[in-house]
Amino acid sequence: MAGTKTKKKAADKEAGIDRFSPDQLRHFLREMLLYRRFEEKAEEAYAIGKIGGFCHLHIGQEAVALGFIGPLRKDDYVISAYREHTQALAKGVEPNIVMAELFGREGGSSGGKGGSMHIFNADQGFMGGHGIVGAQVALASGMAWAIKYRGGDQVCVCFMGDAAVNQGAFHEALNMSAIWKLPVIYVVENNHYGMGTAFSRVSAVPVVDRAKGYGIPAHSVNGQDILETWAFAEDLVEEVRGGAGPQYVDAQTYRFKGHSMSDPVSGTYRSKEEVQEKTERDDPIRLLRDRMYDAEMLDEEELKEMDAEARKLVDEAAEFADASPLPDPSELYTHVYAEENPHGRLYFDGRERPGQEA
Amino acid sequence: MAGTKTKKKAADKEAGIDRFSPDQLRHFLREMLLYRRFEEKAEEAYAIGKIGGFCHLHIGQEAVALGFIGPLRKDDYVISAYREHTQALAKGVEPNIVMAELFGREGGSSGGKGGSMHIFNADQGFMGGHGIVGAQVALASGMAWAIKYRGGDQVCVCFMGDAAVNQGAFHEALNMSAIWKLPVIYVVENNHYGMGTAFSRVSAVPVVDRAKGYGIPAHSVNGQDILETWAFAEDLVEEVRGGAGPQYVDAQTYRFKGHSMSDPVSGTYRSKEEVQEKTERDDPIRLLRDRMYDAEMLDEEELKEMDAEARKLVDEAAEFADASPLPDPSELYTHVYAEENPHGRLYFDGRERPGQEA
Amino acid sequence: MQTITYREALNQALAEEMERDPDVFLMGEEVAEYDGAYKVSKGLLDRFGEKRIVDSPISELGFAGLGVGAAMVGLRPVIEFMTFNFSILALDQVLNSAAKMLYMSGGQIPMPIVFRGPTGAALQLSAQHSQACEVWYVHAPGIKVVTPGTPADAKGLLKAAIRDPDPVVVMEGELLYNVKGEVPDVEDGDFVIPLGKADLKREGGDVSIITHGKMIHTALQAAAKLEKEGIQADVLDLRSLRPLDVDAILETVRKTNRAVYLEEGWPYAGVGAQIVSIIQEEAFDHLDAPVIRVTQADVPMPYAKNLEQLAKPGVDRVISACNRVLYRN
Amino acid sequence: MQTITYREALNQALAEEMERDPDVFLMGEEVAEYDGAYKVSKGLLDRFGEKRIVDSPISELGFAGLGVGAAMVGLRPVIEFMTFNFSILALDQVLNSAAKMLYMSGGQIPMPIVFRGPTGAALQLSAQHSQACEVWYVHAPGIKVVTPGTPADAKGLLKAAIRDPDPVVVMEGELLYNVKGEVPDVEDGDFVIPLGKADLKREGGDVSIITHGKMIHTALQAAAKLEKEGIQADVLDLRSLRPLDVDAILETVRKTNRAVYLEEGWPYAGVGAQIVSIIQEEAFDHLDAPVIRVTQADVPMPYAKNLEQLAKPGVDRVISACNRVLYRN
Ligand SMILES: Cc1ncc(C[n+]2csc(CCOP(=O)(O)OP(=O)(O)O)c2C)c(N)n1
Ligand SMILES: Cc1ncc(C[n+]2csc(CCOP(=O)(O)OP(=O)(O)O)c2C)c(N)n1
Ligand SMILES: [Mg+2]
Ligand SMILES: [Mg+2]
Repeated sequence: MAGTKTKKKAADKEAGIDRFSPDQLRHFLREMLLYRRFEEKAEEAYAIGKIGGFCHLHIGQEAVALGFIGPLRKDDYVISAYREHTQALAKGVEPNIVMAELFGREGGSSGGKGGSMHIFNADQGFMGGHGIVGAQVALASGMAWAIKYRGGDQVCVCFMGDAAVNQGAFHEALNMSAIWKLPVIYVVENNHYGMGTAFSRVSAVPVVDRAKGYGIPAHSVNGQDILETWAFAEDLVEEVRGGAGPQYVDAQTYRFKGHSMSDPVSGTYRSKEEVQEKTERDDPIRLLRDRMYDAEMLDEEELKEMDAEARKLVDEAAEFADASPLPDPSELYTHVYAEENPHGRLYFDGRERPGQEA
Repeated sequence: MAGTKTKKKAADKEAGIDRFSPDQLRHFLREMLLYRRFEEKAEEAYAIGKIGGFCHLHIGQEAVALGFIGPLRKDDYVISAYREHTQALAKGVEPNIVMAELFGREGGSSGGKGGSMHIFNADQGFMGGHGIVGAQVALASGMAWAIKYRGGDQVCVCFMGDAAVNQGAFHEALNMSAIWKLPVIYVVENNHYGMGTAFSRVSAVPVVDRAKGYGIPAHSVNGQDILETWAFAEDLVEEVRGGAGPQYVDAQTYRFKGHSMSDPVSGTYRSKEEVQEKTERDDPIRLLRDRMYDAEMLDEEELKEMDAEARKLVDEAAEFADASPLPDPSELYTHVYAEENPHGRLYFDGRERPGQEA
Repeated sequence: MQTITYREALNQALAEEMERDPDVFLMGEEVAEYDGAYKVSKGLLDRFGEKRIVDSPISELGFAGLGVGAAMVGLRPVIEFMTFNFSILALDQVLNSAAKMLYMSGGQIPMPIVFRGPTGAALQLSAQHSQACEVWYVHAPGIKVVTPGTPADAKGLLKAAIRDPDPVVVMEGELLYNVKGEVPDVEDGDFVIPLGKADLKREGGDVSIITHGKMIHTALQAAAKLEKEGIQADVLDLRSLRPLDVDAILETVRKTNRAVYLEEGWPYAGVGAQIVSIIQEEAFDHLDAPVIRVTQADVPMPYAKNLEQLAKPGVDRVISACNRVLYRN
Repeated sequence: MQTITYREALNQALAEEMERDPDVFLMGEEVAEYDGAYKVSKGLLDRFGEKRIVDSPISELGFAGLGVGAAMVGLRPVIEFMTFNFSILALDQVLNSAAKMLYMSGGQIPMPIVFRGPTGAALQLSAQHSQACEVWYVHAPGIKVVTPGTPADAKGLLKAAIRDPDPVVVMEGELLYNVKGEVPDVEDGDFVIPLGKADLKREGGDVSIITHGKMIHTALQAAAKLEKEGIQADVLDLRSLRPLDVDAILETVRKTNRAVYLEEGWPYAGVGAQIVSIIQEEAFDHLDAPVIRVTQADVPMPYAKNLEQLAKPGVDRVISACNRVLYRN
């Protein structure tokens, strides 16, 4: 039954390192190192108050971002929740403007107005950055609707956390994507916890089964293994591009850090031991590194260079961000509306604004 | 897999007329006749303007109401949507006060404040009468939660239309009932249409499959056959009372009339022929009558008497309703709040009200 | 000039804009095969096909979100709520996605979407189906709200809303759909009413009755009765709540020095409260009396005919409010 | 008297009411194992067990509805929204089920439920996480709304809310949880503050600063600065928005003849608009100047530190509003 098949496609490619060229593999490593160092830099910057508000790090989940976004075209769409820095990078958004957005600066992807939870870059097809759990799932159906409406062959990839499957928006959106056969891939970044709540406490069935009621093919993939994830996603994206309709993926992964900067890495909800075991055993970067070592496609020297490169890029990003000025105060009232109709008042705070009566 | 078993239990009882005593069968007939005549009377009253607003008739679906509510105890809860007149009757609410509510009179179950869509009778455990599609599904989980919280052995039966399964509230409520194993039976009155929309146009899978994602047992039953429905429901209610947890039932039925009084019985969305075939072949009252005829448990005389009885009851109900006065104008401001705290203003319309400064 | 119903006017507006712009589509419950619960989209399925006239599941949050997503990539969705009562389920997507998208994205993602449908009470639909929902929307920056009360305004404002680059909530009225009125002929070309312009529906001078939406008809009836008593009332129809034609409000108040705000909804933090606040702040010295508001009774809408009548703001209440601000009897 | 934080005060209120009444339970996201996202329910799981302190899925509409259903049959749920920003998803169950249940049932089904959590902005949480949500709730009859600004008010009002037979929305503030203040000792017995009583947080006489929720602290700072300039301000904390202590509002205005309303939220149809409307109607002849409102900038909340600072209503804006109504400089 199509609605519930969990073909482990990628499994066939278990040792499928040979599917990828040495250059590709090095690219994977470079990318994931960049994501990792970027988030570590963000962590640093947050600690010294350069970044404020909520900041959700993606450390540990890099392979899911790279695996599902890497195979996409520039004109494909990606949309996500608030844990989206690395996904933006994966979709080709400049590290500089992402970091500047985290810093809340004029040079940021949203000019400093969005912040960590709202990274957008329309040119690269990165459509945010959304803070209401589950909301982006319906937005993704809408973008996929538009693709089909225009007869295009793009694909929309929508990331969500495991806890998002309990939102009504998830239910309504998946059903609509199913009845209208929309070109969208729903990727649940299943890190097994929503903040401090284990998924098993808020669902009677595993993540992969939560799409059974819609007639949407469901899949599971090891989201810590970039080779498996990429191979699986690359094929799936082409299927969807070819008209296979909506897909649902349980990408099993793990959050190495706390939910957000203010939350503990471990606590009552998950033990130190669990976190330690996971971070040691399932680090996507280390896993790739070791497989490349085994295949003698990488030596320590090269790795060091790659890492230095990544660190250099994020240092530059931080410098760029730091050098970028705060938004001009006049920006407070820009982008509220795209058009201020010639007639009538739009703002009721009675404040002075450039070009409007108080 | 518990989540998706569709045991056709009742099927074993296909010809299970022997499960029921002659008195029981006569009771079934009497009840369904009452429901049918009641709705016909409502239709009449609506035509001459005694009933206003929206009025959704249950004609054709009587066996679902009787089958699932009949086996309940008085202290069990029933909750429904806006097509609930007959369900109220089935739960023991006086025809007189239901009709008076439709008439918008003081003697109505809600004193005339609720109307057709909001029949309530707490004493009989009939908990409404709700107008927002899907909302009652979450309320049902709450009542079931309360039962479990208090360690009681009651059961909550929640009726909804097929279109309600597409609401987020349905999704969130079923998931919570599953994880907390609440004593609730969700009965989808699957009449195959939501207003003018065939279910097959708004769902990629059949009604019974829509609960597959929650780990809740799903069942199908022929809702036009009171014997099958009652037998099935009677067993299921006891299972749930015994701790079996939430259940989901696709009760297949058919709406013989238009969606509401203002809507056509047939039209672009369903053909005259379809309606004619269904009403002739699947009338729950005629089906029971014929089986009782076959079993020689009923003759035309008796049926005539029963029907006369039913008509008498609904005529009395209409007379009662008609004789009941309109609510006193002072009722406008009662039951907005249960308690007007000694301090402060609660109403801001600047109008004169008994016992409050304007 | 053609004399058509409010329903037909909306239908023309939709058809003309869909002809004009292939990116415009209509989605909602029963809009296609059923011609719309209130027949506003009659015939559009045949004319534009199921790709552009789309029946949705009963999933308000979902299809509102789908519309927002489609607008994110440049389509111009018209999302119909069967009634705005049900739009409360979709409010998150309107307030948190549509209204904030342009801002959160630093101007990258415009949001050209229309949410439309009837708001307010009809007849005996009881508490859950009789709500005036203006406040939920107009309170939030990033949204525009219009409330046409006549066929001409319905056509002109809906067309403007569909062309507007921002999210526009178009609030109609179930009891307005059959109202007839003059509307410029289609041949006379594109008839668009800019957002943000109020319309003085009646010229008086003694007192200003300011209102919006279907209440303009109640206001005009009250004004007609007042005339018999020798009182000439201005009836100002705001038409657009955001942008708001403050100049027109101040002009009538400065002329009459007395104002009444009439609205269908509840009083607490209602639209009228905002208008009163603006008037007392910006025309303080022109007021000879406090501005009085006439609203629905501050209760859920009851079903019983007599109670519903009492609950609704009626002509008599408008008249006595006018008398109060005129210090008569 | 004990000096405790606002957070501890809420925690005490919950614990005391749960001790007193076995029908009271707390449900929400992260309230149990995690002690609450903001630690308001710290220790309650250990004390009352998982039957009464319940972690919910992220299903606001669902668990709000579940709470309403539980209240329909007599339990007294306390439903925590992690923040009220997310409660927009649940608004239908609050407005259409909770607020109307008693009315639609003709008095048969009381609705003793509390919805609580932080509202308004914290620090740099950006547009979707920084909304003051009072208006969505206070607009609708059938609901009561309280907005405690101090630890004592938090404890006294939450206890009253839990005992109230009607739906009460208790709006807290993320930036208030660490605020310390004096609260009567538990030994001194049951400390309950009746709904509907405002509190004059500061006695002045020259001008009235009327406000609610966390803004009282901004108002008090402004009053302190004004004092240096020789101006004595009344600071009236409404505490309860519905029921509303109109007498207290009129009293301070009749005394000072000048008023400023300060609130955290947006202006259009804000709480302040309602208060202004009441004042101008019921104290018209006492006003020497229009009532001025100080609100958040009428924009979605920006992330950047400087823009957020500009967007929020600050002490300086309150002071200049006071100067305006006093016609100073
Ligand atoms: C509708 C809504 N409710 C609550 C929150 C607060 N919140 C932010 S993240 C989060 C947990 C989400 O967990 P999950 O979906 O698994 O994503 P993860 O953080 O694990 O990546 C919660 C409850 C929110 N942002 N939106
Ligand atoms: C949330 C919501 N959306 C729309 C409506 C309008 N409406 C009332 S009944 C109905 C169709 C429901 O169909 P179904 O659930 O199958 O129940 P049936 O009428 O067939 O018994 C609709 C769309 C509503 N009441 N609530
Ligand atoms: Mg997670
Ligand atoms: Mg149906």
